[in-house]
Amino acid sequence: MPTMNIIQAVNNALRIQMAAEPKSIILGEDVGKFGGVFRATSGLYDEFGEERVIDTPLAEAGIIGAAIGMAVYGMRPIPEIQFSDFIFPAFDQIVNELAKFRYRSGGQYPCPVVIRTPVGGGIRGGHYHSQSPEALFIHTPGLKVVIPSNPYDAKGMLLASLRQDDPVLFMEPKKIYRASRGEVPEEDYTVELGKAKVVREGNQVTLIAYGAMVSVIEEAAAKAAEIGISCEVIDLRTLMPFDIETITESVSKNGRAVMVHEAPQTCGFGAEVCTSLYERCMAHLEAPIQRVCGFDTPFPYSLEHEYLPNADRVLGAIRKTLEW
Amino acid sequence: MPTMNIIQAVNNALRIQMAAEPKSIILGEDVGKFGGVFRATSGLYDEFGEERVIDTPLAEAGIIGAAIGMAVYGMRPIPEIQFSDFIFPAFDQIVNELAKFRYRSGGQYPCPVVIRTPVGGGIRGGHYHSQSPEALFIHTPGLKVVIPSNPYDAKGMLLASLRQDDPVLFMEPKKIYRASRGEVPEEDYTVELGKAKVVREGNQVTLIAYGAMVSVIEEAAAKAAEIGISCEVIDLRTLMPFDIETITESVSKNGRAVMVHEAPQTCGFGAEVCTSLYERCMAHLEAPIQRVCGFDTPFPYSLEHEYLPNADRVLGAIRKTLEW
Amino acid sequence: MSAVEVAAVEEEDDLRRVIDDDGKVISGASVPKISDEQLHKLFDTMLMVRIIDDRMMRIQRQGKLGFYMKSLGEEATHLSVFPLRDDDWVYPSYREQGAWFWRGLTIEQFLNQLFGNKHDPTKGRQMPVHHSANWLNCVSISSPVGTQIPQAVGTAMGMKASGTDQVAMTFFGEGTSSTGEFHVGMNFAGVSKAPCVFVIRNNGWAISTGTEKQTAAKSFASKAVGYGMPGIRVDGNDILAVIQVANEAVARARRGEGPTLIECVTYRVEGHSSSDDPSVYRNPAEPEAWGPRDPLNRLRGYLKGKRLWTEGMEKDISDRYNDEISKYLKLAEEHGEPDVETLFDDVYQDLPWHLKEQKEYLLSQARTKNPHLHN
Amino acid sequence: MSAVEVAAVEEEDDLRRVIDDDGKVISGASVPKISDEQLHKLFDTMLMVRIIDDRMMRIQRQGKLGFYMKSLGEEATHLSVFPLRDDDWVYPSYREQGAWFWRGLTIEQFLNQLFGNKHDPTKGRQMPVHHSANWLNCVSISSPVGTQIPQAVGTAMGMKASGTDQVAMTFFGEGTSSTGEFHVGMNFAGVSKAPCVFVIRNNGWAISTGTEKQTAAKSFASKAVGYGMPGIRVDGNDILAVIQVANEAVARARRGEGPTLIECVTYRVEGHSSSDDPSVYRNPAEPEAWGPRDPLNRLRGYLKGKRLWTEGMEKDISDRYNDEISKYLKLAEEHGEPDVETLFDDVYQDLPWHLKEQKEYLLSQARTKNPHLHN
Ligand SMILES: Cc1ncc(C[n+]2csc(CCOP(=O)(O)OP(=O)(O)O)c2C)c(N)n1
Ligand SMILES: Cc1ncc(C[n+]2csc(CCOP(=O)(O)OP(=O)(O)O)c2C)c(N)n1
Ligand SMILES: [Mg+2]
Ligand SMILES: [Mg+2]
Repeated sequence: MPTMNIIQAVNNALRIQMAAEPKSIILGEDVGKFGGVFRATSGLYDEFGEERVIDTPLAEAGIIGAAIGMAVYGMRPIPEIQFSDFIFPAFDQIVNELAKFRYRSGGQYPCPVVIRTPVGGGIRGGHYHSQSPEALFIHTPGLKVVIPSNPYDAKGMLLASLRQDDPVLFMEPKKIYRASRGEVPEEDYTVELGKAKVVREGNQVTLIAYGAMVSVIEEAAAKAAEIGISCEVIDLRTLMPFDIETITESVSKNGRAVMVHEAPQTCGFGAEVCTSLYERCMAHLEAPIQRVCGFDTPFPYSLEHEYLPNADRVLGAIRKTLEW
Repeated sequence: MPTMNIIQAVNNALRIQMAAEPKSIILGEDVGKFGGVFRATSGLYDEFGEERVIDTPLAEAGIIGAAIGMAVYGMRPIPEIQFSDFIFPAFDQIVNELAKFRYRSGGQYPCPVVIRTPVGGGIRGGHYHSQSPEALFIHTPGLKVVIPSNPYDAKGMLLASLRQDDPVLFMEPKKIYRASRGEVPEEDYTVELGKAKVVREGNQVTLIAYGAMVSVIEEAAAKAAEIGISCEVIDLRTLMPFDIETITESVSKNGRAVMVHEAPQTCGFGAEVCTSLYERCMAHLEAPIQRVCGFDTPFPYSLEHEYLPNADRVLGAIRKTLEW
Repeated sequence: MSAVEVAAVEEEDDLRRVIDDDGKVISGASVPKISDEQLHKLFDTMLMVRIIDDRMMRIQRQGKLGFYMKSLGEEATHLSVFPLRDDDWVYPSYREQGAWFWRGLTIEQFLNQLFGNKHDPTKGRQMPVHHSANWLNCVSISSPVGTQIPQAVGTAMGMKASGTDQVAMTFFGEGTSSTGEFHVGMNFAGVSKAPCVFVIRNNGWAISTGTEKQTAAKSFASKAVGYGMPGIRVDGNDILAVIQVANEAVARARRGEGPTLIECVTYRVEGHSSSDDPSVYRNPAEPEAWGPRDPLNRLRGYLKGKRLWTEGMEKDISDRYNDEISKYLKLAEEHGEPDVETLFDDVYQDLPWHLKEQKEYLLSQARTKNPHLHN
Repeated sequence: MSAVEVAAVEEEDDLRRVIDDDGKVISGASVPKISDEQLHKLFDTMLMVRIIDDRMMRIQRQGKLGFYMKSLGEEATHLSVFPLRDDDWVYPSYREQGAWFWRGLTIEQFLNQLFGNKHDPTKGRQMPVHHSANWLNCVSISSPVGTQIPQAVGTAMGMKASGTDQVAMTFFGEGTSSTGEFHVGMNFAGVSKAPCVFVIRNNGWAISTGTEKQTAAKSFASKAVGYGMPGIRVDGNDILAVIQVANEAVARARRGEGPTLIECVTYRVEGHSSSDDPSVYRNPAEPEAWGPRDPLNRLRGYLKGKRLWTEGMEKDISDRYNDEISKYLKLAEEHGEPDVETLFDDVYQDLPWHLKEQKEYLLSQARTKNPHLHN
């Protein structure tokens, strides 16, 4: 089985889908000849032509607006937003249009648009090349939100997203675009949306994260193991709808949990995960669920390394739940 | 003391501020001669002239973008967004610009823009005249978010917002624009931001809400009292920064709480309030905090009355916390 | 726009016109080919819009309908859809009733949508006048203005990529030309040469905001320059001119020659919507001055000239529509609102767990009475 | 834009030019009044930009700097700020180093920003090349392109409302003209007659996207039509023409006659940024073809013609800047990053409770090493 990084896995999934479904159209800034600033669409322009891999004018509202019009017409558009920090000019099209199209038309117009966009920090991108705005979209009924943490899931979940009929925001953790490598089958396969993955089993504390933070909680779990603490590591993978069963089961079992994400803490997705867990596992909880999140500041440049959650902080939170 | 409704109180505050601060400029769609579609700026165009009460072209990004440029230059702009459902074309200006201006310039450029916008349902407005997007802004570091529930607070908190130097999203619950009436002093006064108000004291269950939902929890508290249940009613008033002390104290005392808002439940502000409370009051909590919120669907038209939280549902949640 | 300027419009030489205020063909004007039958159908549709608008606003005033938007005086602009085929697509704004009826929306469907009842084709999800009819290729109307513009372009790009000769047409008001969506949509269309026709209804007002506060450009049509496409200004109260210009634009798009911007110069004779009160901001002399330019009357004059109109015929149409409206109005009021269960349908294709939970919860609660139901 | 079209540009008659590729005044062209001293200062600034760009990109390639953006070949466009007074305001994009230096940013400040160190005037908050200098009325640069356009207009509206004769100027690339922000900003300016000058640097490329994929309009300047303001196209590699056109636009704005759109036709000779590799998408013959049009060389030729240039003088300037850069570079690398406490400053004027908690928490944690620090 070949080894791929996330970029390659995404590229591979796109190539498979473009070949399998002639109605697929990729569109976005610099996705054509250049193959995208992260090169995720590399080679597709040459392979599928400029009518199906479209370099658009510089306007995110146009990219998503046009994608909606294509989807409503029956095409399968796959727009790319160059950085998720630049998704906001298209926010109205996503939140007021894409998310509500099926509902407001009484089911007449499904709108299967899969938006790909790199997310998160860790590349010294400062305010505008580092943000993690997933919570804004999770709070928007009608959208699905996916953030894979490794190449295998990236390919399988992207293909799964492209083969269902709801709009999906497919966020790719850019920090580990190249750093995360693993075996990825050449052939066509899907990884079911809505299912978390227990990456490591453990019976004292449940650690929950997604995207680039999964490796952080894995590292924390390994460090914890060294000092005799057993952690269960869960990769949420799909954020909307998230896998309430898997996390409820784990947290009920362990009675202690730590929730980790890069996005600012206040009103972040962690708040929803924690509240949902309290609602279901209150009787089993031995301590408050700890949050280790981005701080409530704009994403900084020079102090990025102090801003991002890391394994030591997660370990601190693990200890805190145990000592509570 | 005169009696005013919320519209009149807002209008009164604006008039006082426009007279007191010559750098104040009101701008927005139809805010001039017409005085706004809800008439909140009525009379101000005649009184202060078209240079200070500006009917803009139809473009929310322009309204907020221009307001930012005015504020950075030293003016005190007070933009109106006609409905908070139409704030999304300005989302990038608010989230990437307004909220981050002070920070990204290293404190060189404060950006004191106070955005007024009607929020919430209850007027048969369907998808696009009913939304409650406050959580999106609470999740955006750099913004303050205020939602008053009555004319007295509306005036005092609007004036307070206009007299501090951070950007504020001042959301006015349109359902009770005219329905909520009360005594409001003619003179200039402020109500401090960041302070919740205990509207009713009680020692069994704490009910927390803001804006139009405050009267719903008050009604529920009254109904509960009839059957011998004592509820404390808290009006949050400022959502960012919210008054953690007041709610922590009340919930620690009562051990039971219900959080109510109109916005969709998932990743709504309620999730943050609940999580913050669990983090602080876990040892005192006798039952999970109940959420009574909008459903995770686009805001409906015909079934609005089934969508919105009401006193009976809050009462149900109160019972549930007691029976847990 | 003041009453004085109304007169000026008439003399502008970049304004395409075919008939004068009396319905007489202007000397030298070429007249689009329209069969007598089609002329009747155009008159029929415009009259029907006028009747239904009038009836709906009256019942709105009686508190029986939540909201309504008339288009008195702008009916001719709706018929820009005249040259479209059934397989072409329309992205309307909220003020083109005539386009829906022309394409085949029935009065019954129209009324059911207004009442958001059980039989509303959009299941009571949106406010009145926000129709959707996928069987007519008329796409769901959105309240946020302008969002349909890049969407229509996307559909047109899809048509082109699919190798069809279909065309997409989108409507919007002149105020909407100030939005970012207008710009990005027009620009995408220009660059991609998408087969898309943009129809601006310049009715002089965006709620209370006049055109001089909306743009400093000489005309809305002139904005086409920035997108490398033709921009045409037409007397929007002259149905023949509207159709002529639409014919050209649709044919151009169908030939693969790209998009066109059409500015229909017309006038919003009444308030913005049932919630509006134009007397607060507008001189009543202004709508009066537009009286003689009424598009229905001008078409009537033209038909008279061709001996295609009689009083009896108009009365028959009126009576027929009035009866039909009365009949379906009664039904629409009786149908009752959609079942509460439907609240959760169509958010996604399938119900995710959290909506299942919320649905169960809602069904377990006492039903809430709709405070707005009057029957 | 292909090499062939480069030649064509030269002959377009709507393109304002003053000097030819050798720096000779084109016959019939009127030359803007610029003192010898100012001419020297212009040359000095353009040369300085070239030197610092070259040095910075080299240290970026060595891994010492996180990111950099050059503007090789576009330096003349920066000096559109020439006619501005100190109390006028500038809203730059990320590619106008010369504008900052002209207004008074020092090399020391510039370098401290690039390194985001303790002495960075913006406290290490943003990526390199995102300057801010309120003492120069040069507003904080944002990465999202185009957002500064309506902001500049707001500032200009504020200037007008305050009764001053100040002017705001904003810069952006041609790709940015496709954004919604461009449209809404331009439109607000047109309607309000705000004293704002818009400078488009049309450098042919938006990362990998050429102008033909950005617009179908004849020129970027022609977009002014849609906003009722003058649009002027100028040879952006001809410093004298750039200044002449800027003079006119700024004077117009100052007289209260409203905004102007200027399109500077220039060329991005190198990659978009240090992260880019143009060989993937662009024919290397294209930048080569622009060689003879180099703006610094043309100004050099003009100065030679006026006997205002000597090799020694240029070498002196070079040496001086090279020394200064070396000196401050060393310091900038040594200063170290901002104190960790500063992470929470300036989110709000005062620290709210939750940021106080987070600050305490962060200070209680072990310090994290910056993986990017190289000293
Ligand atoms: C994005 C957005 N902002 C504001 C509104 C509120 N609004 C509804 S209609 C309207 C005026 C539209 O004017 P115009 O485009 O000229 O269309 P007309 O009503 O004249 O047909 C406004 C401001 C809206 N619907 N959408
Ligand atoms: C809203 C937004 N979308 C995308 C980007 C990514 N991006 C950065 S620069 C750029 C191209 C800008 O081209 P142009 O406006 O021509 O300026 P130039 O770089 O040529 O000076 C793009 C797409 C961005 N910064 N902001
Ligand atoms: Mg209008
Ligand atoms: Mg460019």
